[in-house]
Amino acid sequence: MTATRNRLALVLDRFPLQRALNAAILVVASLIGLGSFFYPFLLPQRSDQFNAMAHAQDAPLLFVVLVVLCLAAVLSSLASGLMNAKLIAVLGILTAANAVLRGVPGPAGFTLIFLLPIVCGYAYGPTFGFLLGVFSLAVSAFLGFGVGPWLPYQMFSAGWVGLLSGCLPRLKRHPRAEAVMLAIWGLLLGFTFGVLMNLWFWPYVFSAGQSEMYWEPGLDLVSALQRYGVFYTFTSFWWDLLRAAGNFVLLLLFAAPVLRLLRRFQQRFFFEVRAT
Amino acid sequence: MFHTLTWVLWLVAAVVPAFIMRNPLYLALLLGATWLLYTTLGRTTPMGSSWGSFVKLGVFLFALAIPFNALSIHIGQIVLFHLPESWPIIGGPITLEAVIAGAVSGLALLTILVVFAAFNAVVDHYQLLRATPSFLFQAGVVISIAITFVPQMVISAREIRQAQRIRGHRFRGLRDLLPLVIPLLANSLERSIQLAETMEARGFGSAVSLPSRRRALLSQLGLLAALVGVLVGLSLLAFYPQARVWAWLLVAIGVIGMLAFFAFHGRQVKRTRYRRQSWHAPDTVVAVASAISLAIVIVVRLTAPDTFFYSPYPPNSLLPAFDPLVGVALLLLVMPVLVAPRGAAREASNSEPAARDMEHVA
Amino acid sequence: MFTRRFPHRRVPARDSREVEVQVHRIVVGLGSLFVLLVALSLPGTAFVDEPSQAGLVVQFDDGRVETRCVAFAEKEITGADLLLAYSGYDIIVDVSSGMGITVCQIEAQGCSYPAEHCFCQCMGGGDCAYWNYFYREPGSSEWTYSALGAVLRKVQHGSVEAWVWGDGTTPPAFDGSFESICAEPTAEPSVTPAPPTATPTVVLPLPAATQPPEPAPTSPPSVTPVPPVPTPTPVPSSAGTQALLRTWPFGLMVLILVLIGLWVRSRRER
Amino acid sequence: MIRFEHLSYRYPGADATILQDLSFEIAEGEFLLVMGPSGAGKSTLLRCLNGLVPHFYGGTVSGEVLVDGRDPVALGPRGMADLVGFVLQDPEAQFVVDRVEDELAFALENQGLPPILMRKRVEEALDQINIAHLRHRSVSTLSGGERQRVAIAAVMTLQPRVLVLDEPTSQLDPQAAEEVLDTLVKLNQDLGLTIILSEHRLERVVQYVDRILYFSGNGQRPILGEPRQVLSQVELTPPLITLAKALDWSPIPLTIKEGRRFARKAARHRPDGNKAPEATPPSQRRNDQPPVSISVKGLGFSYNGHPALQDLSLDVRRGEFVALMGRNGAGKTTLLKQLVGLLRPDQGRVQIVAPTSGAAMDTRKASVEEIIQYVGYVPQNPNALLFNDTVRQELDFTRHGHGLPPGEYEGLLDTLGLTEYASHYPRDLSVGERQRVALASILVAEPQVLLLDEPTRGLDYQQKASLVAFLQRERARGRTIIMATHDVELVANCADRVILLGDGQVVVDGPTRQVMSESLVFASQINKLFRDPALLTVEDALSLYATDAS
Repeated sequence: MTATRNRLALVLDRFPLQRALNAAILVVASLIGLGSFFYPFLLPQRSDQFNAMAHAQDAPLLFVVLVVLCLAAVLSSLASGLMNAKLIAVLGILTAANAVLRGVPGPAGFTLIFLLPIVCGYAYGPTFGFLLGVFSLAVSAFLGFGVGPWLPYQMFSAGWVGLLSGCLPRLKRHPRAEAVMLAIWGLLLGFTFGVLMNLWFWPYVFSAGQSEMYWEPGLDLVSALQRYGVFYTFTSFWWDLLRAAGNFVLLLLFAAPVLRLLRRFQQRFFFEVRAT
Repeated sequence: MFHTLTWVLWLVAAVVPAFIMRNPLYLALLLGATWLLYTTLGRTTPMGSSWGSFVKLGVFLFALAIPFNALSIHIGQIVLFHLPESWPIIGGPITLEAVIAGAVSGLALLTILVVFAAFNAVVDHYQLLRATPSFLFQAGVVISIAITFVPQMVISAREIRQAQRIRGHRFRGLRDLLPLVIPLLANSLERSIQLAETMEARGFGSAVSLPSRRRALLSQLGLLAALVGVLVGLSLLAFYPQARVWAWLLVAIGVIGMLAFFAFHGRQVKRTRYRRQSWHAPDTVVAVASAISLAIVIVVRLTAPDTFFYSPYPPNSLLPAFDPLVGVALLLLVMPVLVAPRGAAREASNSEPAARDMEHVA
Repeated sequence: MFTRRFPHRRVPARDSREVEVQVHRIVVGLGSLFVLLVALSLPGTAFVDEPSQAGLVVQFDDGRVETRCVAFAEKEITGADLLLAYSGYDIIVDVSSGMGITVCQIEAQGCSYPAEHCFCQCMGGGDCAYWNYFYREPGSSEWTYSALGAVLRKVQHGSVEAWVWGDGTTPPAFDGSFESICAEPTAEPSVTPAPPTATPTVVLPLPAATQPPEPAPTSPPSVTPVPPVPTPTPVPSSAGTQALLRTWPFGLMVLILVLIGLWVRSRRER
Repeated sequence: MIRFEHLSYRYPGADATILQDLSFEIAEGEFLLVMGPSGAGKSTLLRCLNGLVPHFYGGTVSGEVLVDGRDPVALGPRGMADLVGFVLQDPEAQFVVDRVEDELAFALENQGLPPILMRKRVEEALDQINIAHLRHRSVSTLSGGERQRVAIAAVMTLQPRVLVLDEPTSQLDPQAAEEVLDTLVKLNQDLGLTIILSEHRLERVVQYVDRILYFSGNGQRPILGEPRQVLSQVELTPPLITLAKALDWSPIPLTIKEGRRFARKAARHRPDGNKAPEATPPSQRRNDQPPVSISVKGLGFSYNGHPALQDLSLDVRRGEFVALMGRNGAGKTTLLKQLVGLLRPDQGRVQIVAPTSGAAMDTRKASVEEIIQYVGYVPQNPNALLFNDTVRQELDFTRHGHGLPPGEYEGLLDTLGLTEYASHYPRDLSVGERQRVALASILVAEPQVLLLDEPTRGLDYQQKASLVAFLQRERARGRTIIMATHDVELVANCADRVILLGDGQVVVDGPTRQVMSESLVFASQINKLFRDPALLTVEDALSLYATDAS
């Protein structure tokens, strides 16, 4: 019997080279996805396309298509490593738990939806975090929250939440510092998520016109950002503030115990077989 | 009622115009058709419940768009009233054109949401899940597991809450969520080990004949190349507009490459489907109708898109243009209503365990 | 707000692109297969051997009418390109409307956007004057008021474009033909003595629905001929009655929807 | 069919081998029962049969297993899937798809079988297990027994020749367990399927099995042999066997029917001087009745429209040990939740009498926090309680919840045999230990009344015995105990009053001996054996029939 080492977060890939490839795929796809998020700022702007309006109207569709493709690409490339029943089971069940947590109404309407992707991403690694984030939203869409045009965007950004959390520095030694770090991280992500998620419908809320709060084809990035800033503060800043604060408090309180739990089980999933 | 594929086709045919049109007349038609679809087929299905929330959101955004637009856009000739110029952003003449423009873009958003809401209401999500393309089947399994476990977890969450209560646990602050969350997670993780065992024991994964290392790597490289192609193409567009054609070409090649990879990856999975949904004549009718509708919309978009756009601001007329051909295309989307067998909606309703159980959660 | 000044130059197609490169430094568009089709389907990039030509007529406030014969390399370009990239006029446009471009100023005439509003003379109240866009299909001798704007108009060899400073009611006071403008292949500006400004032949009573509060009618004469095929173009509001008539199919289709709805209901009750 | 050759196995990180040099064979079509205290290595052995050990758990293997000539250690679970079907303990953790029919097809889909064949296989499985009526149900709506049968069907679709089940009934109530075991017997007898089963409740299976493999744990080598010979060497056995051994009846009777013969013989010449124990327990005998501690009057309650309790009245006096019995859905758990105020009456009232002041507290008005000052409730599933990092912290949490300062728990932990686990992570403990931790974390608040819901679920004889001992001690201390259970022997051993619930109403309410001897279903083995109200437990019988009774 050959000696195999098996760790939850790493079972995704059979060869280091393939792991590198998967990572590369994930990164490139994420870049495209990010670009798609920012389409309002990135509209074609050339003399032979002065009818930017037409493209402005195609853009949302085109980018939804693009995002869906990228998601599929990432998932299927990771899937080649997803053959491990343990990983699938843990993913599936944690996803379910996340969906339930989303249903659990915390005080002041905090949702726990980000707790798991962040902490699991941190404990079990970026890829796991990414998948958990992606699947969590897919599942809650299947279970009554509904499939909406924003779904691919939500899935991607929730995936990034887990992904980035996996890239945080490991502070196993100092649990308290760990908790604080994750809490601040949650705060930041709370806002980032809001900013990203508002982008997709920004171009709809305002029609073409000389709005101070609206993107315009051919607007240079800086002023576009300024306008988006205005729009964002007007629309969802306060909501996101609440959510971010919620993340902060939750992680501050829960990060440590949940991490302890996850690491306990990580040991159970870790094994080695020795030839005899 | 209808085959999942049929519904997906319908969705595409309905979403494309909803996305690319800003002409209130078209949007109104699309909205009408979709609403009709929902009221006749979607109302009694378990997921019909999500319709409400979608529409609410849509109406909210619709209502949001009008004042924002009216207050911040001051061009047009039909002035309703003036706000003092000194006020930032909103100061200036408030024009009818601006109000209309706001309403139209709000309408566009509302339409998109309603289309999706109708889709959610009529499609059988369970079947939708079972129809995962085979190159994504592992993802499908993960989601299916999650959906299978959610109801049990809801129950055990309730158990946990009671168990803690009789230990004197009370809700004073967020911290008191801990005794509820941790056992839930711990139970989940314990179960996941057992589940993994059963899956292994039932030969999960023997379906995928893992390709030789070389082929695996090659296919991965191919995918990476395709993605890079798209990325480069797009950045070309961004920073080097002259190469437009080449850029688009790159994007196209990239996309095709991805699709090819999906196909290849799908072929690795030797996995059969137990229950194929049956495809009836009405399915064909609806599918064809949707295809035609989509084709018309795309062709018109490519050849004479003028009527897709609308702006009330001078020098344009307030009255939108209307192309009967496009109108017909949109009307075709009512087809499901016409050919659906009677009482179809009722059939659909007893076919979604996951969704039904989820209603306890919310 | 973002404006673009086009320097006074007589430029063949290729050089004008350089101008764009520096002008459009901003990050730009993504897209997908779908738009690729759009892009390729636009023959805008198919180069042909002998350059196409189009006539350009500009009528200023004082009634002065300038004509230029503009040569361009592509088989077909947008009216906007013709004016901005090839005409050689010094122009201020406002692209911020999201409706493609709005021409604010040609040479000295108009509003010096962004210093003042692009519709500075059309801000509700008082007379309304802005740069109106008319065109003539090749061979045709009738002016069409383009409500769609220059960005959606495709200019081919032999068509004549006109920009008129006014309230949209007056067609350009120029009834020469394309040949008369482009007699000699080189594109030399030829200024004709200003004739008295033409007055609208017919002015219809405006439909109440779109009656602007201002005295100034915002519409061209009803002599506007048939719109370009295959889709009807929206026409200025004074012709609202015809426009309404032209959208009767919409009413019909709404009716159809309603009927279907009733039929379904009756079927369910049965 | 199955051959073990010098198989040894050690878990990763463990210092001792859990399987030590096993060598034996199992014939085709055999029905083998694997028994022994939990943690002795039963499940490990079973997992060797399809390669889950070592492929899933790692560790070190030496020696060889061959199943029908195949080597699980080499092939791994996937390679064995079509030969060995494997069913687990927890009926809730075995499903991948939400619909029964698709769940059955899942394994086949993964094997890539053609749809036509799949259809056939699924139909066959549905009939073999006869769950065809469940085919369109969602697994989340199934009962525990149905789930286990679906799980069995789901592996049967692969048409394995060996079926391995790891305590499939330990989470089920008797009726459900009965269903599952009957299914297995049928499979074994009709299809000649080789079945290897680990199970606590010997009294139910022992008559069907061909051989028994006994793991005593603690390093001794397991005993394999005919049921009778194995049982004669095993100390923890069902009452019938225990009695038989005590009165050295041979051959050891495996069923009541067989036992009756000996019983009659024993009854004929029973040693004189032996007296049967009084038919009424001491508490009833005293004429000064202790004060009522819980009184229920005309209690009615319904879960969204479905009546669970109807016009139910009963009084429980201080120091009584009451057993609530009755089939599933009879309202046992609902009643317990009513008593602790988790549910509130729709009609009627529940009163808890404070032992000190004697003031009656009505659950409709009192808050849960007030009620739990006097009443402690141990739910069925200990996992619902445990979330702290150490046992000690669990106890602290309860004290804190009651507004008490963290105290010293040595006494409590000692009586529950948890002393050495005080600082362990509760979820690393065995089922029985978890059960006891849950018990401790309720008792630590010193409730006057203790409510237990199915306390013996998943426990083996050893753990049961220690639980019984503990409960009797608590009762002796004058604690009132109300226990909902299916476990007849447990009731026979410690309860002095049985309340039989049926359809949300009290069917029978009386002293244990009386109720048991009058009922056929809820009677202990010994009682069935002698049909004598005086005899419920082995002790009773011995006191009467033991030749050297003194």
